[in-house]
Amino acid sequence: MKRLSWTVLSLLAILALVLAACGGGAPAEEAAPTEAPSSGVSEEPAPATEAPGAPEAKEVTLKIGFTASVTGKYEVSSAAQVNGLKLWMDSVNEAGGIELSDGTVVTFDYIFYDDESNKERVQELYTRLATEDNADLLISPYSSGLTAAAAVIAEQYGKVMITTGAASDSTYQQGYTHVFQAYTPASRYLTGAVDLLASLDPNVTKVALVYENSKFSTSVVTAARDYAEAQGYEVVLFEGYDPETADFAPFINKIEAAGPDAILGGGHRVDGKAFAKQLYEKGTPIKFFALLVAPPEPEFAELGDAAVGVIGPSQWEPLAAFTPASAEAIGATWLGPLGNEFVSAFEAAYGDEPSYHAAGGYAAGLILEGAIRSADSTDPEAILAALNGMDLMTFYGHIKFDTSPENHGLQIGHSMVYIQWQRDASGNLVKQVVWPKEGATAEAIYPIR
Amino acid sequence: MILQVQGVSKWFGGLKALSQVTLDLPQGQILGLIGPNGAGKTTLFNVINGVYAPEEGRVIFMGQDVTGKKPYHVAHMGMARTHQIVQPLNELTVRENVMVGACFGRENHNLNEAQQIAEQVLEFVGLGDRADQFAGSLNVAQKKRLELARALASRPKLLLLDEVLAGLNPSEIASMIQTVSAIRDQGVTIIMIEHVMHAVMRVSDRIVVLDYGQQIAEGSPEEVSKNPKVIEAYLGDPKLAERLGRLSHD
Amino acid sequence: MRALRSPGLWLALALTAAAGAWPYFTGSASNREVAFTILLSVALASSLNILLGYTGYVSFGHIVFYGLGGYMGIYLLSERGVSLWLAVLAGGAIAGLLALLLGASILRLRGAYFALATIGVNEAARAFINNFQPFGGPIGMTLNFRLYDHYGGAARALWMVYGVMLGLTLLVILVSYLVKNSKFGLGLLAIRENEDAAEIMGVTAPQAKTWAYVLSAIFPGMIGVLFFFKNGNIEPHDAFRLHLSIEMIVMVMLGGYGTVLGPVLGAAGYQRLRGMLLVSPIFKNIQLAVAGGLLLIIVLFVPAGAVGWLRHRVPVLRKVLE
Amino acid sequence: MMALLEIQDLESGYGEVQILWGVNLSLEKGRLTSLVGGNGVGKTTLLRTITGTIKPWRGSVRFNGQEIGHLPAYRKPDLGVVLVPEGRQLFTDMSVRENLEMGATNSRARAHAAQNLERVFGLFPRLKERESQRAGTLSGGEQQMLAVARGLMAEPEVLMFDELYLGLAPVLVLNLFETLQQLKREGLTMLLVEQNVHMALSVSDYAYVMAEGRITLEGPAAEVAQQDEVKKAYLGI
Amino acid sequence: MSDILLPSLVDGLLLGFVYGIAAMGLSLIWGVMDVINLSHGPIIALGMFGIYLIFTNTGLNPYLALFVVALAGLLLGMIIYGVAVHRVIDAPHLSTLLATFSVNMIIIGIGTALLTTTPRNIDFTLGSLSVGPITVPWTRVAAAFATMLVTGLLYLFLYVSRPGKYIRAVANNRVAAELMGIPSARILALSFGLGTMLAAIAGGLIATFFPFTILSGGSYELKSFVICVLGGLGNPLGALFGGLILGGLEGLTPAFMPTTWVPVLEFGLFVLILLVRPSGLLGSKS
Repeated sequence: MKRLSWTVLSLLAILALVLAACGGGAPAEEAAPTEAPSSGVSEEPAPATEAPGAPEAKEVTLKIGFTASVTGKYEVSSAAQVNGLKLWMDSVNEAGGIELSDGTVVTFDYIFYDDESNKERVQELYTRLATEDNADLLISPYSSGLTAAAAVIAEQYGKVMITTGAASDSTYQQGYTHVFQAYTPASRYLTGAVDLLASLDPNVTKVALVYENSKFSTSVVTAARDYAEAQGYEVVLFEGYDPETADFAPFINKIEAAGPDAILGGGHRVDGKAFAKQLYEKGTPIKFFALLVAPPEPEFAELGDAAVGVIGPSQWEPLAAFTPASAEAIGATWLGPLGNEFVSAFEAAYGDEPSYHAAGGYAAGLILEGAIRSADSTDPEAILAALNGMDLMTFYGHIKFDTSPENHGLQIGHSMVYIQWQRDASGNLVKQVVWPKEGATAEAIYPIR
Repeated sequence: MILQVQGVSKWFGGLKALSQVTLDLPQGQILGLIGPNGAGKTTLFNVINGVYAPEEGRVIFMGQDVTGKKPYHVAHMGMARTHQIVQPLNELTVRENVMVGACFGRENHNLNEAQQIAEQVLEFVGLGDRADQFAGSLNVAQKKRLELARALASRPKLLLLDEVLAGLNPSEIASMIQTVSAIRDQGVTIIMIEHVMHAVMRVSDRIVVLDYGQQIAEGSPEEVSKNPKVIEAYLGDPKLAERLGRLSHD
Repeated sequence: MRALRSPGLWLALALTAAAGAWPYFTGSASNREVAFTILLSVALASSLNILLGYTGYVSFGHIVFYGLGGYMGIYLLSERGVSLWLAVLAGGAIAGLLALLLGASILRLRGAYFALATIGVNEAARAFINNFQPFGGPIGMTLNFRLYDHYGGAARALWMVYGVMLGLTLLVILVSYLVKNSKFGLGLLAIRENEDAAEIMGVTAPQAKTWAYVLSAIFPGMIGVLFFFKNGNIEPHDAFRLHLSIEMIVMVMLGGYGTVLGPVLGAAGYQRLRGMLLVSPIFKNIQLAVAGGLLLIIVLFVPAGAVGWLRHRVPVLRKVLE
Repeated sequence: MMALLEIQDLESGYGEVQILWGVNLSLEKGRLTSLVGGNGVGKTTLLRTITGTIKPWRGSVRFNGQEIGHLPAYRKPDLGVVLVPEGRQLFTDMSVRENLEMGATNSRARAHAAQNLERVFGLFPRLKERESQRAGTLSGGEQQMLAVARGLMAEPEVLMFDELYLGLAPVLVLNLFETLQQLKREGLTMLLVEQNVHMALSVSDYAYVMAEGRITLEGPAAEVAQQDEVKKAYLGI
Repeated sequence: MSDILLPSLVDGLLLGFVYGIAAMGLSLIWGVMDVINLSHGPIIALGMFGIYLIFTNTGLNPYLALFVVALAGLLLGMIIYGVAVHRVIDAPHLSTLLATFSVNMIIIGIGTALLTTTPRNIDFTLGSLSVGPITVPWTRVAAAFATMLVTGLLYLFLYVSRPGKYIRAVANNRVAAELMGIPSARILALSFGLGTMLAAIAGGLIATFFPFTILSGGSYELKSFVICVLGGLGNPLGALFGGLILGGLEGLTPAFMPTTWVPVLEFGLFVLILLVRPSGLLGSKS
């Protein structure tokens, strides 16, 4: 085997040479793509974008590129997000587009690919969108993980990307300048729930933070813990569970042993539902229960009694009532439909009540629209500048971005609303907004058991 | 003595497959190993070349205790074997099969040398024109030759042949016997398990007979073929057969 | 070396190099990304082939090396500030080391037991990394965009990573070829065909298997670093995705296991096919089912894969299709 | 007398390797026939071809005048063609009784399973004692009895034995022999395929000698036993 | 600490029964034909959806719906065997692994297209049983009983009925079974059908207490591997014991370390057992 180790060594040496040689070999410039788009594009290529600012420009179609998770674990949320975006686009185009002061009319078109809910192809597809398909503006995929991969490409080609369905803070701490977040970041997902708890019962001191051991929930809960501790709460349990967990019984036993008054945490849809159901079946004595992601989904109602009293942070709720007046109150610009208009348009188009993912998709479109309107131009630099200076209010809520180099693009305007499942007079399960106080549609049930 | 087997016993579960087998083999001889089916002959081979570790006894090859050593150890020392149920490397060519023997056997050749050896050996066993065929496409007789070629390519000191004649027709048997003699004449010591008696009687210097895992006879071919115990083991007990005969004619 | 004059090697290398050079000619970043995905698959499939195709051991969890290598590399890049080159070598080294440790143990298992054990190893590694705080636990690690500035900015960095990937892929093919046509490789093939017979012929099987395992693990380790460097972040479920592991086997099977060219064609073909299905208006909703159906047909009717089938049917091609 | 099983010009083998080169053999009804020959001459291949484990290449296998060469193995017991295979091939993880039940799976035998069970327990009282014991734990002789008994449970019209006596102690051989005599008296047609020449020839009515995939000698067993060729073929003397 | 040990052990063991029945299906198929069925997970998920669809559309009691699902599982398995497995039953393991994996891809592909990945839940409850510190939903108790019942029936079938004995005979010695007149191809199809039936039942039982998606079967498939290795591949009763061991382990581990370490422990143990005793802690067929 002596010869073999030699072979291995020499291979490593060759490899080192190859690596070194390749280091200097990259083409110096990012040539504009010369290849015509190949087949397989889901939409007919729109006419090429006119050079911005050209005097003869009368009508410009801006192409929005994104990937969607048509298959795989993010399929449902991603589909809702895409539907929301399409609805926005249709409404703008049907209204005749955005008219700029120089008379140019801006309409939109979109192009998207399936990312299969996994990372292997995201960069390939976004590069294709950015270079070959000449997308002018980008929307993120669903989920923080896929978005992180897409952000590298958007930044590299200097394309503006509005992220939606991607709440992690870390993406906005990597020095990007073209990536803007429509969602309230993970770090503020549950802080409102802590405030809600404080307003409901000043005597509660013990909270348990339990979470799915995944990127999103861990970031949310870590921030929530710091916030809760700063508010003087005692965190009696801070523990994760594996993302594949279906059986929470032993975990719940552990929670009971720690004896918290309130539980905050959760993860995604499946585990959240399972957790809530089993916590109820175990009859765990708990006064307050806030759970990530799962509760705002309509199918959470399938849990029946187990859903009653569960609180969930939501990016947006159909009941939320933001109006031009509320925009005026904080000095922001108002844009787009009212909440109920959005809901009825969405129901007319797709037959379902919109989830907050759908609203997020629509909001991403509104953010682009707002930026173009305020830039009064389709020039990418101008749009970028407009986004940096944006202070917008829509049915989805307030939008404003952090522009510091450390957190560029992080959403700082928007905040979560908190819903709670309650029984209405006729005994049906309904979602009520319980926090913040200004938007509340009902008093929170407290304690829940 | 190139090989000494000292009091080797081997059990499979409750079954004693070999019981206190002892034999000494001087260099350059052909030892015939015979016995009815299930007598433990192949098991003895497996113990000698390290496929099985015996529960009792020792195997000493070229002065070294190789009891329980891995098959590749004894292969490197110069022991090669063929199998009763041929084990060709089907998806490799005939030449590559033989090269494996040359590369990893006693002399540890590189590929180029191995290829030359393979050509020679294949010529020697009469498979020269089939070198590029896949081994899986050979017929049984050819596969037997291939096994032999593989073993020879490792330039062994000791060669264990397990029923190389089975399934061959008389003329093939004759030529194989010549081949085996020629190998011995090159100084290779051979143990051959064989059922084709006239052949094994002709080429062997000595014969050991196993029955139920026990050595029931040992000696020159002549001595052994006259040994009543051997005749009984092979043809069945003539007395018993007689008794049966009487019964059947009652 | 006689081996280097074989048309089989040059065919595989030339095909890969030609496909790999395509983005340089067009200058299109989009082509480059497509080609990167294909090269990544070719390199992974060819590495796996050293174990699966030559040695006959079905590693279902081979992706563990890619994931672990990627993690090691990203850790060194983002937390320790080492250069990409060192990170790539370290990724390969840690993967090789794990294979060496595992090789001494799980390679004793045969057939389905080995396959199950590799799944177990991958899942254990994923679960472990999910709890391993230095690697970011469930959050993983994200590379700062400014890191790309060391390599001339993101645009140049991505071209550079592509160049390295191309070089690495060619190297994997070369290694795959050299292994197959070496004495070491002959021993592996003998083990694949019949491990017991091989040992009897003197092949030191435990050692040979372990080295084959190590060799087939080093490259995925390096590739993992490249991929996640390009990707900008790494998370446990992306790094240890069992599905990708099985896709690697599928690619090897499609092209023909145990051949040099097979995994190259199999990987390229598989990725093209998936790419087409993904954007096809008819199939995109059931592309997974269509891919499954095609795989089933291959397994049932062309088990030797495309190259293997050709080699059997047209013996003249054996010299060309290694 | 008529031939119950008639084999004509049968050729077969494995893959591309031909083993049988035109075998002719017939089993007269009610007769105990033996087929002897050294290792690897094709005896087992012949049995496998008859039972349908491998398909004949050319030639015919007729049973009661009906061609059965093409039928799959599991259809043969339905017709009454049953093999007691070499190495017993018992269901080692199942009980003795279950092994016997597995013998009686064909449609004809199933109806009489209870009587047949009593019959084989009568023939082999030893098996009755071990009824619920796992077959794998029986001694070699008991296993061979079980294999024979299992074959009988199928209500065979032709019962074939591959190496029945292999590895058995003389006293057991004697027992089995008596059983064969008994079966012959009951009119069962049997084929005994054996390496053990003396044993086979001493019990059979008629014998075939096989070498290299062909029948080289046939005749009444007593006559065949006298032929020096037979001894020569075995011991080379 | 000690006050949570008992309830956690009970919770774990109850779930262990269901793990056991899922693994039993995998183990049965392995035992009879040496095939590791990689479509096991999706079939478990189909079992979940079977119960869900019947319950939500007809309101039929889930435990009655289980009979329908079991029958459908049996048929599905026989079809899968005929289409995907029979041709490669004697091929190397790689072929059967990939053949069953392609079935996995087909089910997941079509399943995602038709059923989406929205988490579903059966709004069905039997309330909870409380004894001292132990509170367990009746659905779990019922699932444990169902498992014991199914296991009992399975053993009765395998040891008393004729087809069951044929299955054991084919598993034990396929050549001899053919020689005895047992049509082995049909028996293999039946065995595969039974294996998938057990998977479907497991899925149905799980659906009565956990929410699920079409992808949910995957983790039970992985757990089934672990269990089979614990209990010995090819040994159905061993699978039940293996399931109880795993369930117990999952129940007790969180008392001693962070819950997220459970899978590390599980798979670490899995590899360790494979290395030390590939035939499983409880042995398997020889």
